Amino acid sequence: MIKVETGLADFDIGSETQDVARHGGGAIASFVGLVRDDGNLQSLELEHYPAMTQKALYGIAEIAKADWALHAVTIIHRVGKLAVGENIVLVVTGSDHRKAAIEACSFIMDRLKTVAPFWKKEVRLDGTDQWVEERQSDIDASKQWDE
Amino acid sequence: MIKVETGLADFDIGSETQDVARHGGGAIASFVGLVRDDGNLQSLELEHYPAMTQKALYGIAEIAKADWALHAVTIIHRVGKLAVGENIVLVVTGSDHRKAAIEACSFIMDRLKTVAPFWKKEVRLDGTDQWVEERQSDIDASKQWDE
Amino acid sequence: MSRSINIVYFSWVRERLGVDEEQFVLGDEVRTIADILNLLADRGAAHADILSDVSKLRFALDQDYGTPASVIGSAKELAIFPPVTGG
Amino acid sequence: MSRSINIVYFSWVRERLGVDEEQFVLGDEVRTIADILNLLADRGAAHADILSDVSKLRFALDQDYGTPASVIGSAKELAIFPPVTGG
Repeated sequence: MIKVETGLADFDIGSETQDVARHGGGAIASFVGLVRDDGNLQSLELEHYPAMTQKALYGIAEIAKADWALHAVTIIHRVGKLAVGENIVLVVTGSDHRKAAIEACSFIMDRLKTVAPFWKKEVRLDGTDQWVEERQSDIDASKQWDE
Repeated sequence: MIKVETGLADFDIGSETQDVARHGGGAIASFVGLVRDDGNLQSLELEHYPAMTQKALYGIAEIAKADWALHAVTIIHRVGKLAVGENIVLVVTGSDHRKAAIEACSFIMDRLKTVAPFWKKEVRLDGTDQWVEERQSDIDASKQWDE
Repeated sequence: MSRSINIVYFSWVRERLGVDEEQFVLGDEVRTIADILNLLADRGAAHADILSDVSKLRFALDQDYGTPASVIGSAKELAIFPPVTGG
Repeated sequence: MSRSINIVYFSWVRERLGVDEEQFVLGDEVRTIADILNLLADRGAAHADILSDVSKLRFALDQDYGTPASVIGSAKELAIFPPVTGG
């Protein structure tokens, strides 16, 4: 199974994990990214390119599923206005082996960060806002999987 | 926060993940191990050494928390009789960075497998049972973190 | 017969151009994304400014990543946006 | 004055010995886990058989891992069990 969703709606980690587990394998890894409180942030505005998002996320999931022999992959990425502490992204991978599940989850997040067409705008408590810039550490993390 | 629990009671991945997230950081990694259906297995019987389990798991969590600058760690390991498809173990780690959260989660599972005093007995559909033997791949996975 | 391509913008590219999308008629001389960028730059100061530094931009043709050298072919949509920052 | 230590067994060690735990009086000649194992072997065929191959066993003194060479000291509990298989 590959499940990809984008939208404003929040996700339920417990039920998403159960869904993945239902497709077999004894090892389920997951990652949740949240809007982190840095003391100055009010919210994030998540924009995306709807026509491309599904394609990009599905493509990442397919590679991960094949390369790590996963039983199931779920990727959910929220868009719109998200307050501090809210969920942004969920990745869940199901495999027979914990190493495969965890590595695939890590790969999906690294690729998503550099390939999936989402853009974050930070809205500060003082009313200013700013588009987030890409980070070299994300580029490096994504590249490591090409080696 | 470090939270360590053992017992027959099942865990709720969603609420455990939320608990960890509440302690800060935008990156929450988790791993769930379940009783895997291999077509012949009826259930697992999980035995442990109660006086040592808490100490061993807490020790692993403390190392992970320090080495990866985690905000919070939760380790829950069930004991007793668990049917195919049931949850066995949950590890949740919370960090500012996804790489730290995921690596720490992987480290905790690898160490738990080789250090925490649990023993699995497989009960087969034909009524026979057998203690699970340690696996070289688990030993190797745990050793990699010493390098 | 003249073809046209839909150009869509995202994030600060969209904001600074003040437009989400625009139509672009593909003349015979237009073969690559770079050719489109050159002609788009004539549409105003904001276009010229933003589209001049392609190192800060990413491109997708019919929702697949491309580069300025990518050939338009029969693509129906060109997306121009900054490096992605999701997750 | 004679001291004693509580010995606890788990998994197939427990099952094959047919006992969860037993008391062991520490004579003056008993210094290490190996010393205890040697004396325990006298308690019967199952003990002798199971405890003879220490490569298949793991040991903990007061809930910390040790080896046959570990000194008992003031430890109150010795655990003997197979390699762990949780997770």
